[in-house]
Amino acid sequence: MTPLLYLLAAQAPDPEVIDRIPSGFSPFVLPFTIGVAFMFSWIGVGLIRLLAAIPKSDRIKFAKSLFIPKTALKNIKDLFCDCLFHVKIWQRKPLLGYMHSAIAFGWFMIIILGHIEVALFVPARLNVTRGGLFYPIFYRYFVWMNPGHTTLRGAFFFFLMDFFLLYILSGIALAIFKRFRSIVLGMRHTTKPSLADRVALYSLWMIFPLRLLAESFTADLSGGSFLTVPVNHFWHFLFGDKLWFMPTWWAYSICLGLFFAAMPFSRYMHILTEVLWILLRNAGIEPNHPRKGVAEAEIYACSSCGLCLDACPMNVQKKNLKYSSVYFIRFLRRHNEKKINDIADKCLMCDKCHALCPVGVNAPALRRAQRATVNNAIPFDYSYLSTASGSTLAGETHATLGTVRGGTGASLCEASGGAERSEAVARPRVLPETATGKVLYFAGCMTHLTPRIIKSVEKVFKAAGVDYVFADREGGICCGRPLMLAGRKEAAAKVIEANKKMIEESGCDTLVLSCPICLKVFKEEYQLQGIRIVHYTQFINDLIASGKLAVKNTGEKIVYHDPCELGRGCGIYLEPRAALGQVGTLVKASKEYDESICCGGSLGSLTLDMKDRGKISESSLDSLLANDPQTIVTACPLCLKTFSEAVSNSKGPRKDVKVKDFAEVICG
Amino acid sequence: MGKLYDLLMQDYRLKEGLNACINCGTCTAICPAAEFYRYDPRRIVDIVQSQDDNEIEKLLKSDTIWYCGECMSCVTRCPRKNAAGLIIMSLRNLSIELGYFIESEKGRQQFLLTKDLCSNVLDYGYCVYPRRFDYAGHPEAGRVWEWEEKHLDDVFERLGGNLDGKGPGAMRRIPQEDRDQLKAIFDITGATSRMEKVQAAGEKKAAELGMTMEEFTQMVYTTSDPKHLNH
Amino acid sequence: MIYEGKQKIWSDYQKDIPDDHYFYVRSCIRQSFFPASEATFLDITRNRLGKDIFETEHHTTCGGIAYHSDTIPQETVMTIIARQFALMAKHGYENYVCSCITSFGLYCETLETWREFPELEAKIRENLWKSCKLEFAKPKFLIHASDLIYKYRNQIAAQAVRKLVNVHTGEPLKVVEHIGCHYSKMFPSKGVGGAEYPYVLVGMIEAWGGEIVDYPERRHCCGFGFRQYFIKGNRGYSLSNTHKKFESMEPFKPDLIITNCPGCPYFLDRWQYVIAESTGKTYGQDGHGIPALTYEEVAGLVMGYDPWDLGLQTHQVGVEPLLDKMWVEYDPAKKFLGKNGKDLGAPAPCACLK
Amino acid sequence: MVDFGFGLVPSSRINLDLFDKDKYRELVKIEPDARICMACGSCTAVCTAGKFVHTSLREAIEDILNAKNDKALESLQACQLCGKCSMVCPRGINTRHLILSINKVYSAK
Amino acid sequence: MKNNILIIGGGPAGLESASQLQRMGYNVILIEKSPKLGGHLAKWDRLFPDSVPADEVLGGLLRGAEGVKCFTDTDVRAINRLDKSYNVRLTNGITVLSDAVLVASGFDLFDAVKKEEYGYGVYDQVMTNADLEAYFKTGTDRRIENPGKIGFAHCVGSRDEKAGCRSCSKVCCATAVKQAIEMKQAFPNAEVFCFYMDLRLFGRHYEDIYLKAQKEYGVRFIRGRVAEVSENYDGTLLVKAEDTVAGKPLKVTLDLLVLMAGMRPSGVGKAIGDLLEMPVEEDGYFAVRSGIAASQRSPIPGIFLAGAATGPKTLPETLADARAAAMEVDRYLTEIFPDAKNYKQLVKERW
Repeated sequence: MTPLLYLLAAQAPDPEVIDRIPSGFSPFVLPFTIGVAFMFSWIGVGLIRLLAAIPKSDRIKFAKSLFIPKTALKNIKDLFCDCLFHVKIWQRKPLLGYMHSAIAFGWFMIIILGHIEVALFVPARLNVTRGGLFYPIFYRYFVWMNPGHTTLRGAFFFFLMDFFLLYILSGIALAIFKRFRSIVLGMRHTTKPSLADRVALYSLWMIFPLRLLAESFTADLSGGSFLTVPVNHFWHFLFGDKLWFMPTWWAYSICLGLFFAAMPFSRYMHILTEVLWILLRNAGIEPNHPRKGVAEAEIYACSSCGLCLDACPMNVQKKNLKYSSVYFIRFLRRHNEKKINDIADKCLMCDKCHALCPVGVNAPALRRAQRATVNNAIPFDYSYLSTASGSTLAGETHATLGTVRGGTGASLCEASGGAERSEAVARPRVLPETATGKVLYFAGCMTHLTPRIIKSVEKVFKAAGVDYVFADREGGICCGRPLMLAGRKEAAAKVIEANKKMIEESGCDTLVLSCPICLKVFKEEYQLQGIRIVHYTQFINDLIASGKLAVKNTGEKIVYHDPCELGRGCGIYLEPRAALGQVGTLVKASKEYDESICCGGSLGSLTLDMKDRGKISESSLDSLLANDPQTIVTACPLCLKTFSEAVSNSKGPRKDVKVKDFAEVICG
Repeated sequence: MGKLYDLLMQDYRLKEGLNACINCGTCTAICPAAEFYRYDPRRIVDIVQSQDDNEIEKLLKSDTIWYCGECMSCVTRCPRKNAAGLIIMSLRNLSIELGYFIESEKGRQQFLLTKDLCSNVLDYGYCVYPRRFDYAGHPEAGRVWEWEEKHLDDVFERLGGNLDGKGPGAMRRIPQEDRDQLKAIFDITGATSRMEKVQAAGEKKAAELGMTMEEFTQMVYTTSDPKHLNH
Repeated sequence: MIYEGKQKIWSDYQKDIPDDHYFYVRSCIRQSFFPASEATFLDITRNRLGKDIFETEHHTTCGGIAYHSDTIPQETVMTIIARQFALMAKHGYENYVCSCITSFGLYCETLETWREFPELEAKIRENLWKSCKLEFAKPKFLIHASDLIYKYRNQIAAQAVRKLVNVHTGEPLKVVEHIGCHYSKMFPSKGVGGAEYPYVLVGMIEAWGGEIVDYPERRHCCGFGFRQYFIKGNRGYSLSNTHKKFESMEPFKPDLIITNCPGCPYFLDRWQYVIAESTGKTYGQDGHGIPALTYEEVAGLVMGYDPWDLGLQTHQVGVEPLLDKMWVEYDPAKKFLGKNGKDLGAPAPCACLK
Repeated sequence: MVDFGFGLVPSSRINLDLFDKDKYRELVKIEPDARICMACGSCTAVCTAGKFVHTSLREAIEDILNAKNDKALESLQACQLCGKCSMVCPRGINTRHLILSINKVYSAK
Repeated sequence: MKNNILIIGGGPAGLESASQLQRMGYNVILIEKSPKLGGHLAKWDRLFPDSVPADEVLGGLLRGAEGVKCFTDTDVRAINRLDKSYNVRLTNGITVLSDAVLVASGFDLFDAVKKEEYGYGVYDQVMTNADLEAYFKTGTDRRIENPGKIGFAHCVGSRDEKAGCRSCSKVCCATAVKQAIEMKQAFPNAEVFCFYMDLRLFGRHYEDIYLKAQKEYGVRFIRGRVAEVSENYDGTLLVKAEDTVAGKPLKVTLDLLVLMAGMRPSGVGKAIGDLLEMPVEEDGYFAVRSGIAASQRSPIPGIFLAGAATGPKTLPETLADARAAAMEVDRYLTEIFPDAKNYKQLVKERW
């Protein structure tokens, strides 16, 4: 682009803009220059370290991704939408979106326009050795507008610069206002800033008013537009002709310098890191460590905007605010191991913070990675799984279930046999004798604690004439998701391997799951080739849509709860609603779809206690009962059990609300 | 109520020894066997009183019932006047009657015990007879027994015994008529038929295992699987 | 330890022991391993105390060991016992004194079972008649031989030539008592002092000047366990139980163990030998063991019997340190001589136990 | 040393004097629920892993209190963290975290 | 009105019924064998489940019974039944003509010496629940000197046929939990063990203190009855039990063992019952007319029962029973007693 700009400048017959200070330097630029140089070197080193921490294969993947047109296109789109316009915030909180985009996009434009101006009018100054680093920033200080040669082109830029400055100032005004009255912008909680945050924040607040001040002081020399010129007149009116403008430029430069110097230590690091994070994310590289490599880009991409504070269901209690993702990331940055672990363990893994994050920071994944650093090393012995899955081979029908051995009552004859433990190995009945169906139903551990789901699912299958095999009628092994959630990747892999073997040997082509926890892990980790993995809500909705299952609409007022792992986890929102719409009247919850509030029963949290979970259930119920439904329907055994208990423990009319499983409602 | 339980209830020791157990554990707490074997007399009493024939049968075929040393310490402490020791004795009795004892390593030892002790009683009128107590089989009897064994007659003479002598005194020869009476008692009260039964079961087991009687005897006398012990 | 508390309990468990005319039955194990103890018992009761104590050559084992090894049915052992009772009645006695604790327990249990189930007694009566053409009468008093020594403990003390005192220090000897399990654990009221704090041996020790030591595993079985000893593969059980007792009594530094059971002195003696030879651990002073004696042997010592007449040489644990403490005169050279000084050689020395 | 063909047998008697107070304190600090188990056995009854091999949180808690730390870990090594136990515990014990915590505290030598 | 009513026993049951009957206008004479009113309550420090001071409760009872003629150090010498009243000669020389007799003779604590294997009175560091309450009241006991490990043995003289008492004493579990907490409060570094067979914590707030003992005080509950206690060389105790949940024998060295002595029928009460020919049940407690419908009436007309004289009761149960007994006495004296001609017929119909 540079040659073109030179060309444009060369075309000017008589300079419209004259380099006011021939040296192109003034001491006041030093604070800014030092700050920005510090920041760039910090970031440069950080970038190298970060890339070094990424496994080589990922690095290659990353480099390649930059040249894949589809990814490149997505990169550009995401950079604009996420970094500059903050589309995600706009969608949820328009005012907040305006604020963020005003500052980000406005500033971006001012920088770009500043450079264009320099390129157009004093192109030589773009050269770094001639002040290219600071000149475009303080352009208005260094130039003198030739009054005899004003052009429309010049005025156009003056206008644009003033326009974007005003745009930014409006954003800043909102930001200042937000700091004191966040709720107006739709935020119940805001982040508590750290020291570096404060320095950067107050600098940021000051930068643009000071810029207005500085530029308006020099507007009669270096030109201006609708904002700076009137203000300049005002100053003249106030102080007379002798305006001593150096202090304002100094102050402007100092604020910028402070801001950039504090940036690497503050939330504003996200402004630059976000770019890298988006590129890495779009390249499909996942963090394998909670702080190093990709994760570092991710944690520095967090803007500490605090949207996750309101998203987090735990924050129904103020004491839990400290466990929010934003603080998790802050402590990750600070390497505070104790706090990191506390926060990592507390999280419900409902994924709502991730879903709502403007920069798409996947804090739950980081937490899992953090948990892995502690829990992955815990020893385990799953040798029994090989026996367990081995028995699924066809013909193994003499299944017996092991008895739970306890101190009292149980048979003690084995006690004399030293092989008590190994003798107790039982083989789960995985496939019944007549395994002809191509549909395999896997209920999962939790569903076995809510037998009404199993009963209803079987009833529906029967009514629709589905030829199916119940994989774990006598109880199977765990899907592995809870282990994954606890960060025990290696252990999970063993469980997954065993289940996978069982499913592959079953010869099914469709695997129906009633537990979203299972669904998520089956979809993401099992890589079952040629087997369609569906949630029973999808499967049953298909049955209804294809006319295989007839249902009756009772007109019952139903509210549907989106289970975390089903909605945010697997993106299934519509199928259950479509089916439920056929059997009753759906009413809205105050928070639903990807904003649905976790029931509180999640297996994700390792340390949340009963009381706190109860509070979450309450708040989730509050949301679900906003429009007075008769029945709460969910499609997850854990939610079902949690809500059933929460409703029966609650007081007043709420006690009369029914809690039902999806299949239960379908079969009427 | 099960068949085996009915059989057990015919035993006076069970009638005496089993009242409703409350599982308090005082028996196990002081049981010498519970400390060194995988053994919990409380659970045995609990199983017997459950009257569950399947469980009782398992018990009868198991090593578990053979761990007790019949010291009867449990009897003192039971707050319900149960006697775990007596219950064990009736279980062992039934296990032998039904031939189940031969199934377990510890139960199988009855083969040897019956042979040795009963023949001591019938041959000499004593349960223990010093000429049959050999140092080779009892190295723990010490160097002093090694010496005594060599000079048994002299030692008995020195210590005022009457080894194989006439008339009263320690280790006298018990007159044939008295030993005949013991044999008659054995015949009439079922001891003789029990001896035969146990002998036959042992021979059958030895054949099953493809062992000569000497090998079988040696195995029964010396083996002890570590699985019996607690670790 | 509150001595008065024990006294109170002892006073609750006093047992009627008749004064004279006893029918004596021997113990299989004691005859085999401690023939001198039974001889001493008869000598003390007959010759020192002047009691009528009768023994017939026709009595046999009671079958208790075979019974508790589960090799003979309950009816068999009861019929053998009935035969013993018949012999007693035949000779006109009604005070039954047995030398064996297993027998004593079995007699108690038999009488109790007959009391509770008279039909069983009738059956046994019939068995005895069928097999031996004998009829029995139940004893009026059933006593253990140690009960008798207990009863006459003070008379024995009066005839004693020495006390259970360490003559070098003037301190009483520290004595551990070990009661056979079947003495009173099944029927506390049948034992002097009951089941928890039996007084039968404690009374003797007190009367003869010793100091009794109560240690945590005092009530614990020696570990004989019948089948648990007879079968070699099971002996670890037996050994471990004794080991447990010695570990428990060790801090009390006892000088002597006194027992009233046939097997216990054998096991408490020989297992010390096995522990020493297989692990190197000894419980007495300077690599010695703790002598485990029968009550007759202890009575004989205080009454001035020659230790080699008492058969103390047949203990594997050397008794010499004890004899020295008690100032018992003995001739070490005569320890292993036969009758009339016959040279029988001597046992091979132990590797570890002195 | 003489070999008699048999030897001392280890005692299985639980010895509460050997209870590791410090480690337990550490455990209770990170998961206070460890203290409130009432040994009802619900966890063991529903245990997914328990269907195949001996697995019992109830026993593990008991074993720790009984100074059998290694046995406690053994009782949990087959656990799949499925969370059924947490759903059925009448005292609301955070079983999964307790299991992880026991492993963390007691597998550290 | 103004019938004479003799109440035998000055414990909580006697005091509460005396107070009620006096309020109804009867002339109440209360006798107490010991020199002091209050029964076992007077010896207790704090009460489960809420740790209310026993003195406070007793003070309330005594205030309620003000005005009642109380004779302490007094026993019954002889009783003879007149036509429908009782002529009672007391040991202090006074003779009372009483229209109704209320026996509130309470209970005796089980004599822990009888559980020989626990060594109470033999081993220095063994004490009973009553001893511990006395310690709480006075602050001194030679056995308690900063104990590091403390055990509580439940069911001492309860649920024990060998000790002659098959029944449950009802209060010991809660008392043990209360005392365990109190010992932890007094000695926070102590390890406390409760050996129980069943935790019978049935009353309101009882389960709460159990949870509190576990959660806040870390009291260890071991399901197994103490089988044997012995003394170590250093004077500490070796306690053996089975951990029946683990199915393994167990031992622990303790600095102090507290025996939760249970309730036994009162010996003094039994003697008075003999004078009145009052029937007792197999458990040794007085028989009642009907265990459900008339549990304050003796089978003998005119004789009433209140409190632990009819079996183990908690304190609130005893007080409720005493109030009920007072109502029963009142009903008897107004409905049956006055009609002299039909007295026997009425007794037959209504007693």
